[in-house]
Amino acid sequence: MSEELIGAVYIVSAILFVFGLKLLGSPATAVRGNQLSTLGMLVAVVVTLGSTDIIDYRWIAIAAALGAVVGIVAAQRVAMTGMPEMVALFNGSGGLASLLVGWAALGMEGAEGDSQSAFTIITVLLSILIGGVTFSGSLVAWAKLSETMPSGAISFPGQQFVSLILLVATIGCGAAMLAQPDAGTAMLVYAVIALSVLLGVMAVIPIGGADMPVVISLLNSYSGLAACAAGLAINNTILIVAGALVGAAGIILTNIMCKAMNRSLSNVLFSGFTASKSAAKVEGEVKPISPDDAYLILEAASSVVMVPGYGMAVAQAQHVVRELGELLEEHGTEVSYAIHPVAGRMPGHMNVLLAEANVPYDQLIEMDDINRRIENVDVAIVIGANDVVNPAAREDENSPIYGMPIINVDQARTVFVLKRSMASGFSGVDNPLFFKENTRMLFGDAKQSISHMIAEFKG
Amino acid sequence: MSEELIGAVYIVSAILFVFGLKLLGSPATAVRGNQLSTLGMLVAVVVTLGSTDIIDYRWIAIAAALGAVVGIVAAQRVAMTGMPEMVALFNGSGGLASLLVGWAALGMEGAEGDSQSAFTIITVLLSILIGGVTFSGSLVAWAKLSETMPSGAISFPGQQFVSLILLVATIGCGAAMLAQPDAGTAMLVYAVIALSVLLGVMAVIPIGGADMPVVISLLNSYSGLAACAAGLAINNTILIVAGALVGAAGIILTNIMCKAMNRSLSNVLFSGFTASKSAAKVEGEVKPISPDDAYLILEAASSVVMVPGYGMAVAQAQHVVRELGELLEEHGTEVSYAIHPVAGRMPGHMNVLLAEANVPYDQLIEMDDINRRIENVDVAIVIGANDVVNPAAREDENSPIYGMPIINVDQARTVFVLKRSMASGFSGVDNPLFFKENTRMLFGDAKQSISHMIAEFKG
Amino acid sequence: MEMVFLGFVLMLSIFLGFELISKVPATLHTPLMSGANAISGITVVGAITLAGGELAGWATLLAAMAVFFATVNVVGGYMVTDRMLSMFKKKDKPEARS
Amino acid sequence: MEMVFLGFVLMLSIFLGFELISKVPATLHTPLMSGANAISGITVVGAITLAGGELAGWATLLAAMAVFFATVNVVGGYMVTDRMLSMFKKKDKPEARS
Amino acid sequence: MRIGVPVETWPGELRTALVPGNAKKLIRSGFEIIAESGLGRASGFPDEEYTDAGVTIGNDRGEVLSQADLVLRVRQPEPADIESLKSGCVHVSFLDPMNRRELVDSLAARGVTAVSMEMIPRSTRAQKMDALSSQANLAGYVTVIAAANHCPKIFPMMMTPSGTIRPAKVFVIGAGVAGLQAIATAKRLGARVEAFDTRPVVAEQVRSLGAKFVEIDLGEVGQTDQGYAKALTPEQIELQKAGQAKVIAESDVVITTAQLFGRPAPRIVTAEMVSSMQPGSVIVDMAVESGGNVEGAVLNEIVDVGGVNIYGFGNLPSQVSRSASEMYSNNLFNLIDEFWDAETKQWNLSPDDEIVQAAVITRDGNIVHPMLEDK
Amino acid sequence: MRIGVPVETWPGELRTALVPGNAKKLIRSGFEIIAESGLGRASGFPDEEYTDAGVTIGNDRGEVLSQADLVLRVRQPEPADIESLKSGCVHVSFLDPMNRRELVDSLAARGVTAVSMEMIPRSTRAQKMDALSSQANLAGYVTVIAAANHCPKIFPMMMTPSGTIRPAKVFVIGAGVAGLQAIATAKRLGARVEAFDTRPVVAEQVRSLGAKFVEIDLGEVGQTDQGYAKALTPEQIELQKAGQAKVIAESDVVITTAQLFGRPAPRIVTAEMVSSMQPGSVIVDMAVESGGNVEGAVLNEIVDVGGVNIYGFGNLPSQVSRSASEMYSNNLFNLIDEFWDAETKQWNLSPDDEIVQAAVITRDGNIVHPMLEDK
Ligand SMILES: NC(=O)c1ccc[n+]([C@@H]2O[C@H](COP(=O)([O-])OP(=O)(O)OC[C@H]3O[C@@H](n4cnc5c(N)ncnc54)[C@H](OP(=O)(O)O)[C@@H]3O)[C@@H](O)[C@H]2O)c1
Ligand SMILES: NC(=O)c1ccc[n+]([C@@H]2O[C@H](COP(=O)([O-])OP(=O)(O)OC[C@H]3O[C@@H](n4cnc5c(N)ncnc54)[C@H](OP(=O)(O)O)[C@@H]3O)[C@@H](O)[C@H]2O)c1
Ligand SMILES: NC(=O)c1ccc[n+]([C@@H]2O[C@H](COP(=O)([O-])OP(=O)(O)OC[C@H]3O[C@@H](n4cnc5c(N)ncnc54)[C@H](O)[C@@H]3O)[C@@H](O)[C@H]2O)c1
Ligand SMILES: NC(=O)c1ccc[n+]([C@@H]2O[C@H](COP(=O)([O-])OP(=O)(O)OC[C@H]3O[C@@H](n4cnc5c(N)ncnc54)[C@H](O)[C@@H]3O)[C@@H](O)[C@H]2O)c1
Repeated sequence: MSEELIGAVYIVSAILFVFGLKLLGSPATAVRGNQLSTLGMLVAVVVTLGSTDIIDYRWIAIAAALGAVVGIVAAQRVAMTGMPEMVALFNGSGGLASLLVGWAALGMEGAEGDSQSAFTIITVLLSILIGGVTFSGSLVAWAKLSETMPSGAISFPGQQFVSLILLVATIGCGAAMLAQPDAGTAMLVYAVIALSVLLGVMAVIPIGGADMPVVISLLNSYSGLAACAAGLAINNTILIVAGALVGAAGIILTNIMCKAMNRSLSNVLFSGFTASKSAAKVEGEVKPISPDDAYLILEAASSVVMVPGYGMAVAQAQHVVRELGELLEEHGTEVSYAIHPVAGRMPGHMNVLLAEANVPYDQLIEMDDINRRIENVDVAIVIGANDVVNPAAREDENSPIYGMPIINVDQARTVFVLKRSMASGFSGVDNPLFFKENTRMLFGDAKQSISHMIAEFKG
Repeated sequence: MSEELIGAVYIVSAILFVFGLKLLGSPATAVRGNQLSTLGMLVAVVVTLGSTDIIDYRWIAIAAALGAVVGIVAAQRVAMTGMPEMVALFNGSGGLASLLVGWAALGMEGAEGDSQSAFTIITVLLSILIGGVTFSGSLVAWAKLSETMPSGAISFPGQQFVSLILLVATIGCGAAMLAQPDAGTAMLVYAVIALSVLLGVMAVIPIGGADMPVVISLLNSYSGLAACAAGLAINNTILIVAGALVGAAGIILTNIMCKAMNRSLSNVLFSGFTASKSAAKVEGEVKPISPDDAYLILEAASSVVMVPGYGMAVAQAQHVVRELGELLEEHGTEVSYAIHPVAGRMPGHMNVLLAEANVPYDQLIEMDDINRRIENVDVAIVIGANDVVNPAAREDENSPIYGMPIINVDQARTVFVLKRSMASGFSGVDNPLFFKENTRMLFGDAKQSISHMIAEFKG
Repeated sequence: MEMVFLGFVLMLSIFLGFELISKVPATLHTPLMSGANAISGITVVGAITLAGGELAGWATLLAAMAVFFATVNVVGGYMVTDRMLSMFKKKDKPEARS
Repeated sequence: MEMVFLGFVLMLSIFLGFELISKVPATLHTPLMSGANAISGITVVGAITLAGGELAGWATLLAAMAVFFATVNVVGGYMVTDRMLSMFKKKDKPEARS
Repeated sequence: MRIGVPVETWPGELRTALVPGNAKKLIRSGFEIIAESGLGRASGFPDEEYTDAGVTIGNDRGEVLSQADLVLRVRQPEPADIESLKSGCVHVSFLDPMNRRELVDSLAARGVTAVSMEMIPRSTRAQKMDALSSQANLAGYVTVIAAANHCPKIFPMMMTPSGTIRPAKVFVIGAGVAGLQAIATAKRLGARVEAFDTRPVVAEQVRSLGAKFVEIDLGEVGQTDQGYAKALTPEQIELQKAGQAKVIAESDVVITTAQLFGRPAPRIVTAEMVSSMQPGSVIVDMAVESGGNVEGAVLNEIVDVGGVNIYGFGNLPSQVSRSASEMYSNNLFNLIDEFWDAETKQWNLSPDDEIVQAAVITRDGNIVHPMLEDK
Repeated sequence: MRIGVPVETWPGELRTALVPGNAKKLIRSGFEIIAESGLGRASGFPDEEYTDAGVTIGNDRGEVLSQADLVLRVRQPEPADIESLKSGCVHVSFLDPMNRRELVDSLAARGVTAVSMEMIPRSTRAQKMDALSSQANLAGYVTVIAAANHCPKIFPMMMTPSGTIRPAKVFVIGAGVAGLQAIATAKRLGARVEAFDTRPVVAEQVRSLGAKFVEIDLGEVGQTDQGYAKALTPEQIELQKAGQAKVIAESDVVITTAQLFGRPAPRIVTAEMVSSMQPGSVIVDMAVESGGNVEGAVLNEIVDVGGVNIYGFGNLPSQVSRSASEMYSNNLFNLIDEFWDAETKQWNLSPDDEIVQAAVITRDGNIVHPMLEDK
C-alpha cells in the first residue's frame, strides 16, 4: 500500500479515536465511544500490516497472538473490584511497549543518513524515559492497589533529592548520547532505561494507596505521551496524533479526578513528603472551594446531609436546596435534612421554609438522630448555619455557647460550609469548624452557590 | 527568516486564534479573546513580511495602507445598529481576497514543476469558487440588510434549476482546466469567476432579510474555507489551519443561530422556495422541539408569559417554573404568569401552587389583561395547560367549549406547549393550537422539560 | 508524506473548530461571528507572500488587490468586533465573585 | 516544512485532546481512563512496523516484545473498558425520551 | 330595567347578592338599582359604598321588592317577600327547588320567573355563573380554618428547642371543589394531608396538590356527566368504611365534604370511628345541611363526643362573607351580563338557551323545569 | 423524689404542666409522680394515659400538693394551694413575681423554693427550658388562625371563573418570637404580609420569611442583652404611629405582638387607626394581657369598633392546648433533667448555677431573687 493511502487510513483512524474519546465522556454514549475507538485501532493495525515496509510477519504474529491471549485472559479474569489494578497493569505494559519501540528505533537509525539523528535521538530518549516511568510507576501503583506491597505512603529522608539526582543523571546520559552519537551508545541506553525505571518507582512510592486512581490516570496520560514520542522517533503520524490526544485528554481527566477528591494534583503527587513535616500547622487555615469542585465531590458521595440555618432563610435558598436534594437522590445518593432546634430566628423557622419548598417530612431528621450516624455521612452541607454547628459548644469550655447541643457536622467525612464570609453568627462567637481539616468553605450567597452546583449536575 | 522559524511562529499564531475563538464564546472573556486573536493575526503578518520569499514591498505597502484606512474608517463610522451589514461587507471583502489569491496563485504555477498542478488547480478553483460565492453572497446580504435592495425573499420559477445549471457549469469548467492545464486557462478562469459570483447571488436572493444574520454567519464559515483552500493552493499552513478553524467554528455558530431562531439551516436556506408552494399544508403538522432548542429561543426573547395548567400541578412543576422565571428575569427578560380562571381542577389551583413556589403576586396576570397584550409577547410557555388555551373555543362554533374565554397564546410570537403527549385535556376536545405555525411542542413531563431548560441557562 | 500531514492538519483543525464553539449566549452571536470573520482575513498572509513574490505582473496586481481587500477585512473586522464587545461590557453589570 | 507540519499536528492534537474531555461524571472516570489507556496502546502500530522491518536482530526482538506488550495493552484495555461499561449500562435505569 | 336587592333574612346569612363594585358595572351597562338599607352591612359593605356606586337606597323592603323587574338575592325568598314581588319580574337566588316545592308553586302563582342558582349547569360556558362551585370553594377553605381554630394541636411541624411537634394529620373525605380547596389550605398550613373520594379521577387531582390519596378499592364507581359522584351500593359503602377506619383513627382532623347531587349525603363516618380518634381531635362535616356524612353531627352545633369535637356548621361560606359575597355577586353579574343585549338594552332570558333551560324554574305562571314539571 | 402535678384552676387555662410522655421519662429516671385526676383532660390526655405511664392518680388535690417534693404547674398557685404545700418543696410555674409580690411572700413564708418560668434566662444553654419562647411561638400561630377565623375575607389569592380575590393584607407589629411565627403562618395561608418592629435587626429576619418589612425611621433604638426591645421615647412612638397609619388603613388584618419585658406594652394602634380600616377587618392584640397595643382592646373579648373587630383574648397558647402542653412539659422536663444527677439520684438546684440564680425566686423561707430581694 502506498504511504499516502496508509496515511489517509490513519486519518480515519484518528477521527475514530476523537469520536471515541468524546463519546466516552457521557454515560449515554460511552459504550459506542469505546466501540468506535476499538474500530479505529483495528483499522490502524490492519492497514499497518499491509504496509510495504513489513517484510517479515513471523515475529509479529507470534508476539501479537501471545499478547492477545494474555490480554483476553486478564481482562476476563479480573473481578469488577480489581479494575483499577488491571488498568494499571495494562498501562504499564503500554509504557514498556513504548520504551521498547524507542529502543528498537535506535537500530533503525543506521538505515537512513545521519541527517535527523539528533531529532531521532531526542525522541527516542523521550520515549524511553516516559515509557520507563510509566512502566515502573504503573507497576508500583498496581502493587499498592492490590496490596502486594504496603499501600501507605513510603518515604525516606532525602527522597526528593534522590529523585532529582536520578533526573539529572538521565539528562546527562541523554546529552552524552547526543554529543557522540555512536560511541558507547549501548551502555548509555541501558543507563537511561535503568534510570527511567527507577524514577518511576521513586515518583509513585511516596503516594498513598487511596490516591492511586489519580496516579494511574496521570501515568495513562504519560503513556500517551510516550507513544507520541515513539511516533516522532519512528516518524509515524498515527502514533503522534493518537498519543498526543490521549496525553492531553488524560491530563484533563486527571485534573477532574483530583477535583472529585477535592485535591490538587501537586497535593496528590507530593503530599507524601509534606505530610510528615507539617501536621499541626493546618489549624488556622481556611480551605475555600468553588461550586464546580463541590459538585464533583457531591457527585461521588453516597450520603449527604443538609444542615440549614438562618443563612438559608436570608438567602431564601429553600427551593434550590430541595432541588439539589432531589437531584442527588435521583443520582442515587441518600439525602436528609438535619434540623437543629434553634436554627434560624424563630422556632420552626427551617420547618416553615422547607415545607414551603415541599421537602417531604420524612427527610427531616432531628439533631440527636443525625448525630448518632454523622460519622457515616460522606458530605454535610451546612447552608448558612453557624452557631448550631459550632464545635466550640462541645469542645471549648470557655466558649459562651459551651454546652449547647450542636449538629456534629465536623465528624462527617467532608463538610461544606456555605456562607458569604468568615463572619460569626447570632451569638457572635468564632467557629473552629471553618478551620477543620475536612471543612471546605463555599463562599457566596447560599442560593447562588447551590444554583451553581445544580447547574453542574444538570449540565 | 527560515521556513522552519516562520512555521513555528505560525503555530504560535494558530494557538492564539484557538484561544481567541474559545474566549469569544463567553461574555466574561470575549474582549480578551478578540485581543488574543488580533495578536495572532499581527504575529502572522509580521513574520510573513520577514519571509525571504518577499522581494518587493511596494505593492504590499500601498495596498495594505489603503486597506487599513478603509477598514478603520468603515469600522468607526458604522452605527451600532448597522453592525450586521458591516460584517457582511467585511466578509465579502475577505471572500474576494481569497478569490484573488487563488487566481494569482495560477501565476505561481509555472515556477515549480508540473508535478502537483492538479492539486493546485483544484485548490485554486475551490478558493475561487468559495471566495466568489462568499463575495457576492455577502454583498447581497448587505444590500438586503441595509435595504439597498428589497429585503424580502426574491424568487422566480425555476430558480433552483438555474442554480443547479450554474453549479454544473462551474464543475465543467474546472474539469476542463484539469484536463488541459495550459490551453485556454484564462478564459476558463474568467468563466469560473463569473459563475461563482452568480452562484452567490442566486443562493442568497431567495432568503428573506430577517434570516440574513444566519446567512452572514454561514458565508463567514465559507470565507474561512476559502482561506483554507487558498492556503492549500499556495501551500501556506497558517491559512490552512486558521481557515479550517473558522470554517468549522462558523458552521457551529450558524447552527446555534438557527436554533435560536427555531429554524433548521435548510429551512433558512430554502424556505424562500418552499414558502410559495406549500402554505396551507402546514396545518396538521406538529413541530416538536427539544429543551435545548427551546432554551435558545427563550434566551433571545425579551418577554415571556408562563401559562400554567393542570399539567403543572400533576408534574408538581411549580418550583422549577418559578426558577425558570427568575433566571429569565435575571437575564433581562420580562416574565409574567397568566392565570386562567379555570386552569387546574379547583378554583385557585394555580394560585396555591405558585404561592407555594413563592411567585410574587405582582407577576400573576389575569386572562383579560394578558390577552390585551399577547401579540407583543415573544414566547408563551404553556405548562401542562390545554383546554384553557384551546383556540377552538374562540374559532370553532361546533366545539363543545365554544364561547369559553381562553388565553390567546396562539397570538403570541412563539408558543411552547409542554405536555407529555398529544392527549386532550379535561374536556376531551382536540386542540388546534398544537398544529399552529408558531407552536412548538415540548413533549415530556413538564417538570423535567423545564429542569432541562434551566440547566441550559445555568450551564 | 506531506499530503498525509496536510490531511491530519485539516482534520484536526476542523474538529478543533467544532469543539471550540459550544454554547454561545445570544448577545455574543454577532461579535463572535465578526471576530471569526476577522480571523478568516488570514488570507492577507497569503496575499502578501504573492504580492511580494516574483510573479507575473498581472498576478502581482491581483495579489495586491487581495492584500487590499484582506486588509479591509482584517482591520475592519477586528475593530468592529472590539466596538461591539466594549458596548457589551458596559451593559454588563459588575458581578460579585461567586 | 515537515517539521512545521509536525508542530501543527502536535499542537492541534493536544488542543483537541484538551477540548474533548470536559465534564465527566464520577462513574465514568475509570472507564474513560481505561478507554484512553487502550488508545495509548497505539504503540502497537509502531512496534509492528519495526518488528516486521529489516532491522538488526536485537532491534527486531525488542520490537517483537513491544508488539507483545502493546497488544496486551490494547486487547486487554478495550475488553476491560467494555466490561466496565456494560455493567454501567445495566445499572442505568431506562430513560424516557426527553 | 330596575334591579332590586333586599337584605337577606335567613338566620345566620351574612352574604349579600350584590357588592358595590358590580352595582357600579351594572349601572354603567344601563340598569337602575334599588337596594334595601343595610344590604352589605354583614359582609362589610356600608350603604355609602352603594350610594357612591349609584344605587338608590329604598325606603323599605317592600318598596325594593315591589319596584324591581329583577330581584337578586342569596337565599330563597320568604313567603311574605313573594307577596311583595311584581308579577312578571325575575327572581334570582338559591332556591332548593326540589325540596321547597311550595315555594316554587307560590312563585309560579305570583307570575314570577324564578332562576335557581343551584341549577346552573356545569358546562364550560356557565362556569362563571356557577355559584355552587364558587361557594363550595370558599367553604372548603373555611372548613380548614375552622378545624385549625378548634384543634388543640397546631397543624405545621416544628422542630424547636422545646421539642419537635409532629405535623397534624388531616383526612379529607370527598375531594370535589370544596374538598380540594380544603386539601390545599391544610397543606398550606403544613399539615400532612390525606384524602379519599369515590371518583377515581380525583386521585391525580389530590396528588397534584401534594397530598396523599388513600386507595380503597370499591370496584366500579361512576360519575354523572355533570361530574357529580354516583351513589355507592351498600356493599361499597361498607368497603369504604372499612378502608377509612384506620386512617380516621390516626387523624387529628377529619373533614368530610362528600355529597351526592340531589340526594342526601352518604353517612360514611360512624360513631365508632369517631370514638377511635384521640380526644381533642376535630371533625368538620361540611355535608351536615344535606344530612351529614358523620354520625352524631348536629347542624350548627359543635358536638363533643368523648373529647372529639364534631363541627357541624352549615352555611360555611357566610363565615367569609366578604369574599363569598364578591364571588356570588360576580356569578350573578356574569349571569345578567350573559343575557344582556347592550345595543337594545334588553335583558333576554331566551327559552332556547341551555342555561335558561337548566336554571329557570318558573316562568309566566308555570313551572317550566323538566325535573319539577311533571310532579 | 416525688413530683406532684395538680389540675390548673386558672379560668380558661387548658394547658397542663406534664404530658404522659414526659411523665414516663421522669419515672424512668427515678422519680415518683402523683397527679390530680383530670390533669390532662382539657388538653386531650385522659387519666389512663397517665396511669399507663406509671403516674399515681391522687385521691384529691390536697394529697397531690401535700405529698410532693416538686410541684409542676402552668399558672401561679392559688393562696389555698400554697397552704397545702409541703414546706421545703420546690414549686415550678409561671409566677409573674414582679406583679404578684404577695404570692411570692407567702411562698417564702411557707418555705417553698419557687421557680418562676418567666425568669429562665435567654441564654443558649437555657433555650430548651425557655417556656416564654415556646408559648409565644404557639401564640403567634394562634393569632393568625384566630384572625383568619374572624376575617370575612379569605387570606389567599384566588383567580377563579367567579372573579379574582386579592390576597388579604396582614400587618404584624412586633416581630419577636410570636410575631415571626405569625408572619410565617400568614404567609403560609397566602396572605400578603408586612411587618414592623423597633429593633432594626429584625428587618432581615422578616425578609427571611418572605414578608415585607415596613421601614419607619425612628432614629436610635436599642435592645437589651437578652434581646428584648428597649422602650421608645414618646417622640419615637409618634413617629412609629405616623409611619404605620397608612399601612394599617390598607390592611385587612393587623396583629400586634409588641411587648416590653417587665413593663406595660406600648399603645401603638390608636382608635383613629382602627376606624381607618375597612369594616370587617380584624385586629388581634396579643399584648392585651400586659396592657394592650391597641386602643379599645378588651381582655377576653371581641370588640366591634365600627365594623372592625378587635380580638383581645389572653392566654392564646391555651387555644392549642395540646401542643402548648407538650412544649411546656418539655421545658419543665429539660429543667428537671438539667439538675438531675442520675448517679446519686439527687435533684440539685445548685445556687451557683446561672439558671438557678435567674429563675429561683424564694428559697429556704427567703426571697432570693436580686430583682425582688431589696424591695
Ligand atoms: N431558632 C430560634 O428560635 C432562635 C431565636 C433567636 C435566636 N436564635 C439563635 O440564632 C442562631 C441560629 O443559628 P444558625 O446556625 O441558624 O444561624 P447563625 O449562627 O446566625 O448563622 C447564620 C449564618 O448564615 C450566614 N448567612 C447569612 N446570610 C447568608 C446568605 N445569603 N447566604 C449564605 N450564608 C448566609 C451568615 O454568615 P455570612 O454573613 O458569612 O454569610 C451567618 O454566619 C443560634 O445562635 C440561636 O440561638 C434562634
Ligand atoms: N379550575 C377549576 O375549578 C376546574 C374544576 C373542574 C374542571 N375544570 C376544567 O379543567 C380544565 C382545566 O384546563 P387546563 O388547561 O388547566 O388543563 P387540561 O385541559 O385538563 O389539560 C391538562 C394537560 O396537562 C397535561 N399534563 C398532565 N400531566 C402532565 C405532566 N406531568 N407534564 C406535562 N403535562 C402534563 C395533559 O397532557 P398530556 O397528558 O399530554 O401530558 C393535559 O392535556 C378546564 O377544562 C376546566 O373547565 C376546572
Ligand atoms: N364546569 C366544570 O367543568 C365544573 C365545575 C364545577 C365542578 N366540576 C367538577 O364536578 C365535580 C364534583 O364537584 P362538587 O364538589 O360540586 O361535588 P359534590 O359537592 O356533589 O361532592 C363532593 C365530593 O364528594 C364525593 N363523594 C360522593 N360520595 C362520596 C363517598 N361516599 N365517599 C367519598 N367521597 C364521596 C364526590 O365524588 C365529590 O368529589 C368535581 O370533580 C369538579 O371538578 C366541574
Ligand atoms: N435564647 C435565645 O437566643 C433567644 C430565645 C428567645 C428569644 N430570643 C430573642 O429575643 C427577642 C425578643 O423576643 P420576644 O418575642 O420574647 O420579645 P417580646 O415578646 O418581649 O416582644 C415582642 C416584639 O415586640 C417588639 N416591640 C417592642 N416595642 C415595639 C414597638 N413599639 N413597635 C413594634 N414592635 C415593638 C420587640 O422588639 C419584640 O420583637 C427576639 O429577637 C428573639 O429572637 C432569643
